[in-house]
Amino acid sequence: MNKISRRDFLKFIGAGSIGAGAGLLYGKSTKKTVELLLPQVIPPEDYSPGIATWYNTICQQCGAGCGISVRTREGRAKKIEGNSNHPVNQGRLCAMGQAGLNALYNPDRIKSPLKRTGERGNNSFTEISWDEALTTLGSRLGNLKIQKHGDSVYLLTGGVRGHIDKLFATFMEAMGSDNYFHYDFTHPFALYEANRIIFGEEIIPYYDINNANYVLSFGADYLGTWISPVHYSLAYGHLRQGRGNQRGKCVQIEPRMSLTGANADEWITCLPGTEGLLAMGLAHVIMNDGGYTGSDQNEWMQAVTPYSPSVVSRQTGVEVRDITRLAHEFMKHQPGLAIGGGHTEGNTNAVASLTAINALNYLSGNLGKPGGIIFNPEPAFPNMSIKRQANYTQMLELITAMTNKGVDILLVHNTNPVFNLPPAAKFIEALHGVPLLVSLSSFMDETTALADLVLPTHTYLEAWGDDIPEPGVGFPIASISQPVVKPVYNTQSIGDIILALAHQIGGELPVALPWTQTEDYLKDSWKKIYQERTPVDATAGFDDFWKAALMSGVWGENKTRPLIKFDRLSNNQIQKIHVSQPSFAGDEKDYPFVLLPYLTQTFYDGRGANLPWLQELPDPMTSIVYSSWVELNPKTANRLGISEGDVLEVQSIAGTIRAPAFLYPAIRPDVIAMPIGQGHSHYGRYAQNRGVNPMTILAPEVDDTNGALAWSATRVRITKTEERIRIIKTDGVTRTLGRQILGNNSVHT
Amino acid sequence: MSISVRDALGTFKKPAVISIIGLIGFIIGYVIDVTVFSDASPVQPINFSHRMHVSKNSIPCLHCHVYADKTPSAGVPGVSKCMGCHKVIATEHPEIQKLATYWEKREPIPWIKVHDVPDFVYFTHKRHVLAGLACQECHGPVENMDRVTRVSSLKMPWCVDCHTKKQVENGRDCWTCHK
Amino acid sequence: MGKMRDKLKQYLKPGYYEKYDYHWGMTIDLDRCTGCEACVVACQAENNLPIVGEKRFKERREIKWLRVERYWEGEYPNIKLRFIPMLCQHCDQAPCETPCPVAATYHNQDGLNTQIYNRCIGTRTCAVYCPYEVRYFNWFTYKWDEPLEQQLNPDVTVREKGVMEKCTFCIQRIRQAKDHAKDDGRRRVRDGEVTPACVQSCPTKAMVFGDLNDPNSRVSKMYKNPRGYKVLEELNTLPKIVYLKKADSDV
Amino acid sequence: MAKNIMALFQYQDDFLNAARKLKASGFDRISLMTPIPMHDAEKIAGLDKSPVRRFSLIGAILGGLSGFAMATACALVFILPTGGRAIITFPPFLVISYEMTILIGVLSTLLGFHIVSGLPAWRDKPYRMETSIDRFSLVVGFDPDDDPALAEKIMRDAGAEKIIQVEKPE
Amino acid sequence: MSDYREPTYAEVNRDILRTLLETGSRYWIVFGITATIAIVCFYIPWIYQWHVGLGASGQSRSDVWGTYLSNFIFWIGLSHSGTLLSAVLHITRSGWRKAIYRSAEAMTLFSLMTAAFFVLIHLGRVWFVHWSVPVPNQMGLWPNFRSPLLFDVMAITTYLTASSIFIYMGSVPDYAAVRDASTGLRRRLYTIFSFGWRGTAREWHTLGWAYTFFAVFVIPLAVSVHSIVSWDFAMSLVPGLHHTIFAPYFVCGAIYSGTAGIVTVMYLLRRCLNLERYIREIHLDNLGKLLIALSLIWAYINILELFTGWYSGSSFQYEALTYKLFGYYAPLYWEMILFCAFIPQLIFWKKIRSSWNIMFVISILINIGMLTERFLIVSTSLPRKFLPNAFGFYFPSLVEISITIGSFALFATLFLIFIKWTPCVSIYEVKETLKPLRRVE
Repeated sequence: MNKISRRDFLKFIGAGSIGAGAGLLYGKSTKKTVELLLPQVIPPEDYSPGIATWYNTICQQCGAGCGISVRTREGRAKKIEGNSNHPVNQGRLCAMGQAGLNALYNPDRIKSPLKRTGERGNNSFTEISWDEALTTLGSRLGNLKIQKHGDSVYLLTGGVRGHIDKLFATFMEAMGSDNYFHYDFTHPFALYEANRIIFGEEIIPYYDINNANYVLSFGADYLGTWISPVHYSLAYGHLRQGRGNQRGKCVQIEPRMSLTGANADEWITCLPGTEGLLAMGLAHVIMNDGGYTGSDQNEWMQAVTPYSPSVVSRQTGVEVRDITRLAHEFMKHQPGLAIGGGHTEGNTNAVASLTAINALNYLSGNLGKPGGIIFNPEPAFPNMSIKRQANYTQMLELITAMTNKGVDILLVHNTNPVFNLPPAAKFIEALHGVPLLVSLSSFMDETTALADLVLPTHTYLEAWGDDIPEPGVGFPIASISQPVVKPVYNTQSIGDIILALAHQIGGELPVALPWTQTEDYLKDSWKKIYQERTPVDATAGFDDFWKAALMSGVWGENKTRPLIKFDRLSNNQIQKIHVSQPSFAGDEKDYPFVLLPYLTQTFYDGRGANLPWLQELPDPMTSIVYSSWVELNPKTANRLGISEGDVLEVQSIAGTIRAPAFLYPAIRPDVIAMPIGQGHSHYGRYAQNRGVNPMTILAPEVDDTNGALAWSATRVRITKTEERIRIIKTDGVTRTLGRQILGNNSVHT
Repeated sequence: MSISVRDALGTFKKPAVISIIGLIGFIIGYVIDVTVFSDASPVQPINFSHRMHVSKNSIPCLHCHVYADKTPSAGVPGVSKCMGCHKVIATEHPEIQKLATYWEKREPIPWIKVHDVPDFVYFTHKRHVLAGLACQECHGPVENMDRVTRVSSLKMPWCVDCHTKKQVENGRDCWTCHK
Repeated sequence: MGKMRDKLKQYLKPGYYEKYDYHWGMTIDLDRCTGCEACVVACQAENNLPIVGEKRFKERREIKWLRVERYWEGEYPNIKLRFIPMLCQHCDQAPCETPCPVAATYHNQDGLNTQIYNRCIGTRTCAVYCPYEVRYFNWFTYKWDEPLEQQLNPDVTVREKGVMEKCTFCIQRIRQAKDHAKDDGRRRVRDGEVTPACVQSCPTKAMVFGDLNDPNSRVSKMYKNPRGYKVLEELNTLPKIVYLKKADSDV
Repeated sequence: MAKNIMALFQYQDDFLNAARKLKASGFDRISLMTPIPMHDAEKIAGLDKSPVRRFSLIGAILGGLSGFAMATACALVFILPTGGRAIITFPPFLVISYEMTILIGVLSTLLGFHIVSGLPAWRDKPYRMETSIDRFSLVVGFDPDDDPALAEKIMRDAGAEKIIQVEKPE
Repeated sequence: MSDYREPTYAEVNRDILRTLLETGSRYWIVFGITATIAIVCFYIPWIYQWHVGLGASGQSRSDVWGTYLSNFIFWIGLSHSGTLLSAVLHITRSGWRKAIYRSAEAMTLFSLMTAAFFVLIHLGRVWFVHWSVPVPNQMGLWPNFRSPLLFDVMAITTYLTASSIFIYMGSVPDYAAVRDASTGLRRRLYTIFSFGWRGTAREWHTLGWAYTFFAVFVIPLAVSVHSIVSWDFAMSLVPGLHHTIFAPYFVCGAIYSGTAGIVTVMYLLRRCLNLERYIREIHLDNLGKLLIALSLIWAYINILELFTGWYSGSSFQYEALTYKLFGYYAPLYWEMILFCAFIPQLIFWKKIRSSWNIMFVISILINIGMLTERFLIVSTSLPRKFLPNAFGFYFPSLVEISITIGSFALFATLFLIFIKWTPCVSIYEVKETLKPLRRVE
């Protein structure tokens, strides 16, 4: 090719330019996208890019009241850790507490105030402005107030404590209504009642597991869901390995193994609802073997006479041998604790059972001793919230009032009765009688979905508040909740909403609640406490005090309660100690199994179900995620021809649900268990249409004494259906197959 | 009939030449893209001159980049900082007026990042500044630049070379820089 | 010449390091551990572990750098459930390091078993070779539902599809502690200054983390506990996590 | 320039005889072309041990060394200790060495083949396509003092099927 | 046999070149089908997987390696016989090799290519695959030569290079024959392919020497390649895989499946290309004998594996073994034993050994068995390692199954292209085996 023709030349040019173009494009494609460097317009003083700021506040995922430190970077919350200053959790935090971030940044939060447009329950809302929302509600409330119908305003909240509780109370009082209730399904009504019977005070004392040598727990899942799991876990760790060679023993008595049961040295099953009888049996042995020598010995002797081990053994299914052994061990290894909770609280004889369990503590002389039951001093500021807890019977009264058109406005905040009340209570039906249902909630839960007006609230990480942990830790403490990030959505804190409403309504409300911001309200309230406790008037010092309290997240007093002498109980009291057999809804022949719905560590009473981290957290006992299941003993399953994943129909007198079977090796063959928490029809993408809610088939059995819901007192029958699904769990094989994984530990029998 | 490989190859001469030219074109194109349309010297929303501020008016680096010796990120000054001086200085200048507009609207200035490391790199200005490194060692003679140009590749061997040369403690450990 | 010989000697020395700068180790007291899984969430929060969704769990593709394994022992009614948190053991003779063709995982001078995500090409050999099965693979690029991505820890990379990942002993915290130590003019990090997220959160204080080089550190003392054992010790991987077995229950 | 003569034979023994005679008559520049490898032809052409083997040996040795060197160099450029092994580890590096021995050995054998055989043939050479089917061909090149006629005669006598004058230089 | 007439040289050329130069519509139909399957079942799923991530496969936490790797071993194994057998037989001067070695080597080459594809498919971030070869990159980092995977990279590269050179060099005289039989562009192309081959004594001599050296290099190479592939597994601690016997086991299995593959390919070539005169009973007979020997060795190694697994008493090994024998995939295990250990014993019968059809079926069964064997390695051992809690289960996904099917189509497509590119029976070496053309008898 000596001469390049014109044609060839053009070809070469073409090739070159196509190549160059491709090269340019390739160069472009390999480049990074442009990143911007956006400066703050006015940088805040404490701002440094790339450095984390920690804010101390309080966790409100459950009622334990742990202190938390939230790590923020560039104005965003990144991690929640326990606040090491806080005596409840001492820097530690459970899974649910840490998942609080998921609540803050939940994609399914309510992003602005909503007004219902269609029929109730159709889930049709339009967004409205805060002005409109507050004016609408304010004028309705105002009208009622002017018409002197303030008492037809009802306020139903979750477990609110501290000054927010007081704010609600003041508001309702000023409205002229005393219809302010808390509804928290997990509230230990029976325990309070039992404590009142024995100790004369409606409080929960401080269970000093830390220093105990023997913990005899009747169903109380103190490591999982009972009262203050993080605190008790800390204590448990101390009990096990925190005291040199002295290692406390834990015994768990329950029909279905809970997390605590798994960690106990001994796990003993008894027939459901007979824990109290067993406690009485132990008391009988203790009395007869001279374990108690108090001045009221004779009365006690009388009280425990009907509960001889042989009788109790028959009633509970626990062998006589075990009863006497437990009693002796309990006597011998002092200080020891007897704790009742969990399913024991969910029976018709709950109060009696817990009273009996409490009596064990009395008989072993553990009251007011380290390692025993310690009574909390007066809290930092009066805590009325316990008295406002509405149990099932009280909720039924509310429902009756609603049905009878006695409720004009029902304000619901942070509680989900539609989900947590058995349908037998007919709460949804009663809503027809309520002209205006207002939900003050961060999430579109089942109750909110039925509301006429939705005022979205801040999550606890965006709002001001304070808290006094209940039960206390042996000395008075209070902690402050402060916003750690700017609000993510167009929401307002509940305190601000109430204050704004007060101003909107007018009359004596602004006088009772003169503040416009929750922060000011809190500060003024805390100023009072400060002044009360400071000998000289030191208003000037308050700012420093407030700052210090904010910084450390908690404030406490070095004050313990003087020992109360329990020389003897009154005859009256002792006579009251009597445990009867539990009763169950449904005939044993038709419904052979007792259904034990239980709180899970992840969803608690269902409130955690919308948090993806918790949905993805394998259930500690079964490793199941994202679903609900029916636990039954492999023997039972074998008998009925059921294998894992078979969908079962669980039927009680109140209804039917379907869930897959899971063979749980540590459950009595005559009971089945189901976790509470799934089965939401609303509540965001992570919770919605997932699993079933066992509450829906609970029969409305109530406690004989205090009228609380006996949620473990429903009998069911199970039928295998054709359907079969694969249970989603992370576990493969749950036996060690002889491999030395656990360090040669043999089973203790 | 020839059995010579050269003759046979002759048939494929033209396609070969065309593909070679194409390849050369590709390389030229790529080189042009990397050099001429380089992202090392982007046009910024405001034509800010470091030369004017640093060389002429002798403002030290840390005056504006206040976080450089305190935090991982050097930080760009807030708009308020600029306005601190430019409320009175050179207010008539068109670029300053641009600045004033941002200030009035309370908007951040969308500066384009010139020195950008990937997200998987942990780089801390603080340690480098405190180790006594001059800003210019990485950023080049910014004090003479009217528009900031990246002079270092910011690629891994560049970092590692310096770490090796200066015998940085654990300077060649991946986890010193990768997160 | 002598210097060259010394160097060569070091290159030929098994394990390479004369001594680790730090020798991070952990003990997990199974007698304290209750299996509550607070550590699991702590790890997920700290290290930007993806929310994989129900479908991925069904496929067993969850990513949990720290998982709690459970083993039943015995039969009803004498039955026990044992928990054992399983995380990267940072073995000194890690079987997972050698087979990586691109050296994306190696042993650094703190005795840590590293994983450099952006070097990984996804052969997954390390996961096959790891007897503890604590290496997790990104089968997909996971997305966070808006605005959940705001909780992502900026100190930790978000991994893309095709990359292996695993527990790092919270390297970002170690790095930060070292940074603080330098700020204070200290050569070394104090005992207790570094706590990985799991250790920090543990409600029963079952986990202890620290420097094994320091004979006075808490972890060194816990290492000597007679209850201590290492999981799959017979494989001679020299794991750096010592488990303290559950104590017998007699009071 | 002298012309070459090319002769085609149908039979292998004729062809070999012709070649031998030509050789004996002092014609040194002969090429023997066969459709199949033929030991006798190689002998006539005076080929014994091929220098290719040196390429193989040297290539293999170099390959082995370079394999080890490569592995060592790669390990030393950025020292990343793995699995408690040394940086320069013999067992794995020997495997690499082994593979490289073969790789470089094969490649240098290939190179040797090309160099020794003179392929690829850059120039056009005397050739008849029958050679690749079933004819044996013989090209005789002449020095100035050679007698082309004699060569032609020898070939014809030996039973050449066809004798062609070729212009192309051998 | 009796009516067999030896072909003449010209007939050899004609018969064999015909397969290359004359293309019927049947060829195009088959080619179209295989190419379509290769694209639809192989490349499209791969691109999909590339896009969404490796999650498209059925691999999971407990079984991070799946069919991609088992297919990789299978194809590498299949590649084993061709070049190795050819080289061994070349060195030992076995005459019967000459008619079959070309297609056997082609099988090596293309199954090796298919295997190499599986390496790429298997990677999580295939776009960074260049980091695993020693070429400079912008991080200034180099691969880790301590990794068995890098042995793999080296071994496969070497094997691919050596095999392609081996097959190419063996074909050079045949390319000259193609050149001489064609005109136009094809002629020019084959001029280049044949390097201007004339068949001079020097060229033959050099080729002979070089070829022998290639053969000498290839034999230890082939043995090392599958040993190295086995080390990918054997170097891990996985119970059931961490055996020293793995390398011989793999090599033996590889040759076994490769030999069976040769029988399959030979059968098809003979039938489809009418090469009955060249591919003859003697080949079948010899390969049959080889298959018997290999099946016995293979069975012996399997028995050894069972024995050591059982006798060692280690919980891990024992569990792994029990699961393999009686677990979910047990039917596959027994299928493998049946196909690879028992059925081949039929070949002892001369009648069966000389029946093309039966041998074809047996050879396919052997390869099904071997594919199963490789699948069992990943599906029974990897999901059940040390910690029972992490035990899982593996089942291939649709994408994996599709790619597996597609890989066979890909192999077939490549082979079909090869048939039209290189004479699939060596022309000059077949001629060598014929009576020499002599005037004097």
